[in-house]
Amino acid sequence: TSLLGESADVRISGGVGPLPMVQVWADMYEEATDTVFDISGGGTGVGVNDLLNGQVDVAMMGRDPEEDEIDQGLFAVPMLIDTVVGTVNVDNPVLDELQENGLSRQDLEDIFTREITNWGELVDDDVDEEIVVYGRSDTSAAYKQWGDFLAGEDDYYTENELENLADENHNGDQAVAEAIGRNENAVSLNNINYVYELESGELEGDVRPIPLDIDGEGLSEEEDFYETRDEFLAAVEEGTYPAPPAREMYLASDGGFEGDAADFVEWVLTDGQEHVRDNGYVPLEDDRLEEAQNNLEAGP
Amino acid sequence: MEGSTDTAASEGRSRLGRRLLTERLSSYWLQGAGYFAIALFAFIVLALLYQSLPLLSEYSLVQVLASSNWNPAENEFGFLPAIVGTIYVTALTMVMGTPIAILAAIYIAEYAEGRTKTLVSSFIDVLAAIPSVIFGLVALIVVVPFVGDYLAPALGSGATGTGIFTVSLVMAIVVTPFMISLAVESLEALPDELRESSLGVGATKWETIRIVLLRAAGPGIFSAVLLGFGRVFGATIVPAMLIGGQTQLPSSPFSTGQTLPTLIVNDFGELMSIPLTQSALIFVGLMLVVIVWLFNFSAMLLRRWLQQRWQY
Amino acid sequence: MDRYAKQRLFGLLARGSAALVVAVMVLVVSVTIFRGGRVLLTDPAIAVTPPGSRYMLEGDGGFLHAVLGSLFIVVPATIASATLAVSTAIYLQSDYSSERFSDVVNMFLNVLWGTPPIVYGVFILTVIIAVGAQTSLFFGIIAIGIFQYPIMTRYTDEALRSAPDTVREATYGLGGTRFETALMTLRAAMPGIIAGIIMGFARGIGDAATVLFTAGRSTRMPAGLFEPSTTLPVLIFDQAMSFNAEVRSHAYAASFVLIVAVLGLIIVSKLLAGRYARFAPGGRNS
Amino acid sequence: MTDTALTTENLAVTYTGNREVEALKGVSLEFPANQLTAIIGPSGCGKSTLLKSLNRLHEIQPNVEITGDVLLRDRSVYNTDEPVPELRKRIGYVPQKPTPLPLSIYENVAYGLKIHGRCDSKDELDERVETYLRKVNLWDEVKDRLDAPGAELSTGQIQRLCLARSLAVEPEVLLCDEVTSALDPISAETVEETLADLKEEYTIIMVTHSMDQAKRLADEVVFLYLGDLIETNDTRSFFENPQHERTQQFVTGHTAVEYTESSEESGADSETVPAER
Amino acid sequence: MTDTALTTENLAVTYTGNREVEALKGVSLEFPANQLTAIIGPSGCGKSTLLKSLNRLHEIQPNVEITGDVLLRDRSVYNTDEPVPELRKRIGYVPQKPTPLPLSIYENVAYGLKIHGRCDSKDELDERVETYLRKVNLWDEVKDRLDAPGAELSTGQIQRLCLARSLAVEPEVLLCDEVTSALDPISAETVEETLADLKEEYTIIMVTHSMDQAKRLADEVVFLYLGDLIETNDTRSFFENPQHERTQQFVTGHTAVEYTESSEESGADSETVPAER
Ligand SMILES: Nc1ncnc2c1ncn2[C@@H]1O[C@H](COP(=O)(O)OP(=O)(O)OP(=O)(O)O)[C@@H](O)[C@H]1O
Ligand SMILES: Nc1ncnc2c1ncn2[C@@H]1O[C@H](COP(=O)(O)OP(=O)(O)OP(=O)(O)O)[C@@H](O)[C@H]1O
Ligand SMILES: [Mg+2]
Ligand SMILES: [Mg+2]
Repeated sequence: TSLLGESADVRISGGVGPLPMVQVWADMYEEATDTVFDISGGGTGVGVNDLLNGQVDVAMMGRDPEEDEIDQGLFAVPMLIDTVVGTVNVDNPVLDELQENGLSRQDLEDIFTREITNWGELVDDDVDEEIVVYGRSDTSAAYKQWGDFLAGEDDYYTENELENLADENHNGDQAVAEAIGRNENAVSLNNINYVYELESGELEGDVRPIPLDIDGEGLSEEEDFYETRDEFLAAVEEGTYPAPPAREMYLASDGGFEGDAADFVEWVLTDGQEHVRDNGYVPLEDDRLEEAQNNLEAGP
Repeated sequence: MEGSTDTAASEGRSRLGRRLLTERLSSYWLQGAGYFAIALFAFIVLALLYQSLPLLSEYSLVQVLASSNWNPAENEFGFLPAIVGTIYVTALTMVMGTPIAILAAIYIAEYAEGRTKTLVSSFIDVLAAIPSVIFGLVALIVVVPFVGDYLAPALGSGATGTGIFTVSLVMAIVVTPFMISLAVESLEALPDELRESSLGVGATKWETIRIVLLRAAGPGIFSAVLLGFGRVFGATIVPAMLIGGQTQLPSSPFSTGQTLPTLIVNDFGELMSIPLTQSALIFVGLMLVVIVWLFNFSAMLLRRWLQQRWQY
Repeated sequence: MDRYAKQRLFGLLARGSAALVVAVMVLVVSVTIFRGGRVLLTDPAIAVTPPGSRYMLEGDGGFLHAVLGSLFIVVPATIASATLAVSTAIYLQSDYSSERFSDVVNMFLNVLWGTPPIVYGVFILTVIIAVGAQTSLFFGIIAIGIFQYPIMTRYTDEALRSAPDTVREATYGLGGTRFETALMTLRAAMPGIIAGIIMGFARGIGDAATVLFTAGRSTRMPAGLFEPSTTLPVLIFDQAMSFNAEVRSHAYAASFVLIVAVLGLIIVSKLLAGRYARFAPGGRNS
Repeated sequence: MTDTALTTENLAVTYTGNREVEALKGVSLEFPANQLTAIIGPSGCGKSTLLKSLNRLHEIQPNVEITGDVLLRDRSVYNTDEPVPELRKRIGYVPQKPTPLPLSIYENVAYGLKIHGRCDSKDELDERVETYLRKVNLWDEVKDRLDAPGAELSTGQIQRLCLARSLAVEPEVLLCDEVTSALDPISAETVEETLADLKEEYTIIMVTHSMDQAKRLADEVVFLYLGDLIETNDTRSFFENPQHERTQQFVTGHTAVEYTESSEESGADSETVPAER
Repeated sequence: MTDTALTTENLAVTYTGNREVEALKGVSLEFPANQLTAIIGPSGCGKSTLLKSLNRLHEIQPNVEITGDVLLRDRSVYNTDEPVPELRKRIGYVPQKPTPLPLSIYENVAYGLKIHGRCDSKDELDERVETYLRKVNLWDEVKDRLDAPGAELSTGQIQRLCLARSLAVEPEVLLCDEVTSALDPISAETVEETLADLKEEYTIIMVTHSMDQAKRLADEVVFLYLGDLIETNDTRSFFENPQHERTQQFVTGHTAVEYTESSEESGADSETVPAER
């Protein structure tokens, strides 16, 4: 049943976050194996819904599966890591300081919860500029992860709490990036594709990452990997950059992958991982990858 | 000879039979089509109502309408922020758009002549036909920076440019051409005697327009404004692109926010697989239909009343 | 302020408002044409190239899928919806139904006309969920069709009402059946009907809210009636938010295509209406 | 020659719209075959109503009630199984306002033929169209542009086109409602000539407001007044020796003022006003 | 009594729309003060155009060109610094179709007073409204419903309301364009009576198509034909002894047929037709 092409062997739908990467994978796989794909976006919810209705074989998920969904038979394996980093304007009054010393999780928590409201308070400098905090709007998985990260271990801020605290919230990464790009005193969070130039992997736009001072003792050599995307991605992959704010994205099935879909997912978790980094995402860490492969094998 | 007329007659009869059959069949089809509008409306309302039941059985209507806490992941469904946002956007848009639309309509109907008139009205027709997503796109590079870099700072706000005010400004641009062409129509339908009567007792052109023509065309202009109102109220794409999508009670005209339609756009795709959220968002659709319906109904009554009052 | 100063002031305001509206229109169209035209001129192929595998990431390939998606959705939707709309409008005329019935139906049509497009999208989505189907070209057609239906019905109804009654009388007088008479009235009202249908077409091809959740937001070529697809407005909506300037530029190129299509439709409508107007009773003498 | 084509039996028509109007109050009449009968009377007296009720055309309006009957060659027009379209084919109607169908000139004439399936081949159709266009003296004027829209003809030509269109389905009776009133004097004359030719072959029933026209064309005259039949007679007796006072008033009044009426109708075209005097 | 209120000097008006129409071809006239002058002539001869050009009302239409001049008491209406509304206050106009403004009965009359700031207090306004409604014989009919929309009155009442509205601003000259032609005979008579009363105080210039009306009401008659002034004279001489052949034709033609014209206009209201005979 097809108007223009062959009918699909594997049908995928879901979130627009992971869509670009899955698209690339599918094309590669299609070339190698003649498996025909059919992919559409629309949102993670749409994908899961299609999946549970038996309309697609695989759902792409930009967020963790919800209880409700797992109860309905959803079985998800992680496929890659999407990375979020704190961002400021390129002309931020204390950018040099930030790049020198980074900010600790506590600093960021204080900023996003409005304990600290002036850039001058953060650094020993006579800067007197109010900090403007931009948040993301609802249903943003990245924002949720960010909340988990800010609160420290075993605790979290909900998106609502963060939204309430922010000066403004924006719908989507691009909107946030543009807002940051227009305000020297703004701080927010972005997916790294909105920070580094996709082609060159350099910092070229108006947005700069905030280096994360993990040990709270200033930015050590090891912690200073924000110059280029490749460096950064490597750090995420090694786990030097913590998760959260990095987070996993999933491929999901209704009660276990089957047939061509199973083969494809298996390929994603093996050979497919090698192509992740070229496209601005982070491959799964080795042990997490192994766990995922085992999970896939074992099924739900 | 006799035989040939016979066959001709019987052929004529069978042809007539065919025509009458066509007549009967077509009338069934047309009748079906005639009832389709009612059936469609009923079906839409029932389908939306049915799908809203899960939410309505969990929460009371007052609870969801009066709560400002929107957090689907935690099963908190407060529509108040989106409702307030919708009202905010609609009111601001109408405040900005209506006077301009009416004035421009007055220009076209009462001032412009000849080529200028043709030119301006065809410009406005074109403007009315441009898809709203294009307005959203152009606004992203024109209006957002303008509001964020000039207007908001000038008014002492630190807004970035996306938000309720920007949406209202763009929606005003989207709806004015509709309002204009309808208002022009009703102004032009007025008999010249009205103008002559008023001018003939020494009224100025403006007095004639304000006191006589605007009243006489009042019901028509009122409909035009209502139509614009309806379009702003249900506008989806422009707000989705420009409003910022934050489900909080807006604190100022420049702050980001959410309208009922953008709530659907922003949350449906991500969360529709969670049953209660799905129901909540479909309920938003139901609310939109019901409001439009109430609105149309009261508008009809009001219009009748105006027509009574301002007949000529 | 004396009366004459007021009159001058309001004259100026009226002129100013009209000038403002025209200026805005020139701005919008020229930004679209300039930005979109520039993109299309440097790489005209993107309008006729299928999207590559890295389309979402870096605009690899083009947006032929959205162009085709728009055509495959809006053309059938317009045809189906116009058929239904014209039939409804015929039924609402006095030959077929009482004044009361047509008043009632018109009231429902008004409500449908005012219903926000996103509601049609949600409605069709509930249908999709209920029947356990996937978003697809087919449901996009249904959603757009429903969206166009009240628009086209209202225009057709008005056109039929303003067709001269004498055409009816003449056709009946020749022994025409009710249906044959209705067809003749339809021809007499053709310019208005065409304007209405093209209006519906233009609204349909420009609308994103109805198809956002019904057609699928696919990033590939449309593969079949029950496969996901996308349309130009949805593409613009999606691409406008991309991090990649290259991808964002496609949104402008797509807008250019869309605006040219809509302007084209308006011109076609004027031409067609003119053609039929020659046949309308009193064509030359009116 | 004196057999009866159409008979009305106590025909009464009431419009039951907003306010009730008794347009015809029981009219019994006989229309002789192959003659031209003119119906005259002041405005609103029920002329058009009578004419339309003869082939049930009034039924296309809502809120009309009718009692009595009409007989076409002894068969009832109202109590019959015959489908109404078939009936109207036999009793044709030409409306007051010259109205081309939204078709080409050719198709206008061919329309009735086509719906009634009168012609099997294109050639036959062509031939018939020519025949009827000739019959109304229009052929020479339009033969080079048969594909042009009917609406592009002049009003007088359109009225003749309407006649041709009605004749083409070969009705037994032709009803004409003030067919010349919308025409300028010259066109009106041409149409009158056409009607004069046609009355040899057809039974024609014509409403007119012009006494002169009735005198010139009609064999019989029917005078209606406020829904009542006042008088009917052959034309000569009717005008020379009217039986009723009302008839006399009406007839003398109208013949005297004929020219002003047409001047009012042709509107701004004022040159004709005193010229005829 | 014989001083001149309004003078036209070689007044010519051309409509330059799609096709060029010379509606007035250079008309020089004097309208005596405190008299009623009737303008007559066939349809399209330029009566309305002349009337409107007297207070520049034609200017609300696009594509009109005017040459010559109009003098109001020796001051030019066209070459003046006076704003046009002030001028129109002095030369009032009542349109042909009875047109209430979309206001209440009271406000219709008060409209002119208000915009010209004639009245300082509500009481004064009330008083004036009453005065003018009495002047047109409407007061008794409407005094209990002054707040009702003007449009709720009958056509004849509306026409008198329009007169009152124009009179309220106290014009020196009143232009009336066929003010009775849209009225039924009884209303027309009432309005005529009103005009007859008013001509004592005002200079009235009235277009009419009824010779009888002109005879009854006018002091002077002006006859236009195709944009040219044919003849002007006092009423008695004009009708009894027309100087031009055209005038004679027109006058005799029209007086004879007066009743049919009104029957045409009142449409279905046919009872009046032969009754007058
Ligand atoms: N559809 C209708 N509804 C109500 N009343 C009607 C309708 N048609 C005609 N009438 C009334 O019926 C009466 C007769 O009308 P009819 O049209 O037959 O008159 P007529 O003699 O043809 O007049 P005319 O010479 O003006 O054409 C009139 O009083 C008219 O107002
Ligand atoms: N706005 C206009 N544009 C073009 N021509 C016009 C316009 N108004 C009037 N005319 C033409 O000017 C001529 C005079 O018109 P006017 O209305 O003055 O005649 P009238 O004597 O008042 O006729 P009636 O008795 O029918 O009212 C007519 O030929 C008319 O067609
Ligand atoms: Mg009639
Ligand atoms: Mg006039």
